[in-house]
Amino acid sequence: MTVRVQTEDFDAGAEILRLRQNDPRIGAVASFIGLVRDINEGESVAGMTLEHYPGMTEKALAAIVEEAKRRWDIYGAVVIHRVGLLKPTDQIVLVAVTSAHRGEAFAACEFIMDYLKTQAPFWKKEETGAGARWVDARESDDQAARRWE
Amino acid sequence: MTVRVQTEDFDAGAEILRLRQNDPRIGAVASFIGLVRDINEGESVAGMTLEHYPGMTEKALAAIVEEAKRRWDIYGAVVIHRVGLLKPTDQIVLVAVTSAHRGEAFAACEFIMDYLKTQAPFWKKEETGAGARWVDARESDDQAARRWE
Amino acid sequence: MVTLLYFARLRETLGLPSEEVELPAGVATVEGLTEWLRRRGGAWAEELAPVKPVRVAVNQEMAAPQTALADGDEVAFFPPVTGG
Amino acid sequence: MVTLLYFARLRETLGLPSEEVELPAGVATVEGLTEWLRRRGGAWAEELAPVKPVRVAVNQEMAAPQTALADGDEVAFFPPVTGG
Repeated sequence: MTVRVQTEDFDAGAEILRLRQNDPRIGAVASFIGLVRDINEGESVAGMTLEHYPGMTEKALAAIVEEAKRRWDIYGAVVIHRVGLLKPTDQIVLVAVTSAHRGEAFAACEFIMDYLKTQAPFWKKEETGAGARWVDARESDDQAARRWE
Repeated sequence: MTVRVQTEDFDAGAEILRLRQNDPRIGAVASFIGLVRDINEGESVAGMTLEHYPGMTEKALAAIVEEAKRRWDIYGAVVIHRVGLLKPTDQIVLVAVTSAHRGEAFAACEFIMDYLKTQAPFWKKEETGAGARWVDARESDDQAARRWE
Repeated sequence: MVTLLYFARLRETLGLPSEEVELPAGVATVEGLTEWLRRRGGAWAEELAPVKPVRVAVNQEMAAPQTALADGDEVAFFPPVTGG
Repeated sequence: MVTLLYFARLRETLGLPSEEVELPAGVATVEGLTEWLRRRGGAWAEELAPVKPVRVAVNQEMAAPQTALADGDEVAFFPPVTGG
């Protein structure tokens, strides 16, 4: 189980390869990449700054991954989340999960993303045409997380 | 929308990068890799041969991707499926889907895999300790596909 | 003439990957063609028995027992698929 | 002493990222500490008003209003999270 918070970009393909290789029990790898879009809530976005709570962030992500491991029969998982200044098309987050069968890998990967969105202490501040603004939490993200209760 | 059936291995990271890059509308990439396991139905597996129906396979995969595009607001998708001789830890299939938000990408990616498993004309023959055997279709795969009806 | 294709376990047990046949008189559907093949006996009767989960595609699209056949069609017989 | 941390919009509107304070007499919970900070008035009263969706973590774990506080704790205040 790997959790990293970093300013540098990541190589999603290399991370997935590292997670899956040399383990012949693995039949499924589900993964997710989140990217910066150039538009949000109807405003064009030139870039964003991702702030986080060092120390708590890593603990929160590790706890989410542990919970996924408790709920599903998964072999490995990697979560990488970037902080700092990002621009449209930049990678924000990678979540990848391995398991024997695809159902577990898909569920655990989506669960980790839904919980990360509502539990891990990250905050986005966008640069828009109308100035800088803190992104508001979305009700749809709370709903997505509640599906797993 | 890219659909390929090939004997060669694929570079999942490069395929995902090609699918997502330079499109600032994309906020989410969900992807799945299927791998050969060294055990199936309790028997150790030394390798497998994947047979398919050339012509129909590509059409069936393209139709599944089109159906996903009709159901969800997705921007792009790639499906690569290998045929021929494969051994444990080898990649079998890649499905990757891009969209603005993660819900659509996850759903479309899992839908494509579930339909591929039950609709696309591929057949696996495994080499086990007890000799070669054609893999039986799994009821759980039919159930997974019926979720989307 | 119609082209008949056999895949996977069916290809092996029937002993051939494909053949060309004249659409027999009175055979107008997938069901009729399957019944006609069954009358060859032996592996044909056994593998194409109604209890067997055989799938049929006509011109590379999944077909039903009532799907109509015409001269020039490509008709494929195969077991339930197991890719992915 | 307890360490208070402020993140994101709260850090900006309150004008500081952190401070060290003596746990005030009679303050034993997250709710009590929040009420005490509110009494500073101005941005404090406004940003920590009960209607605001402020989240609190104690020693880097999400806390509830009734979570107990002790000397040496790290208490963080922040808006609902928006990562991913």
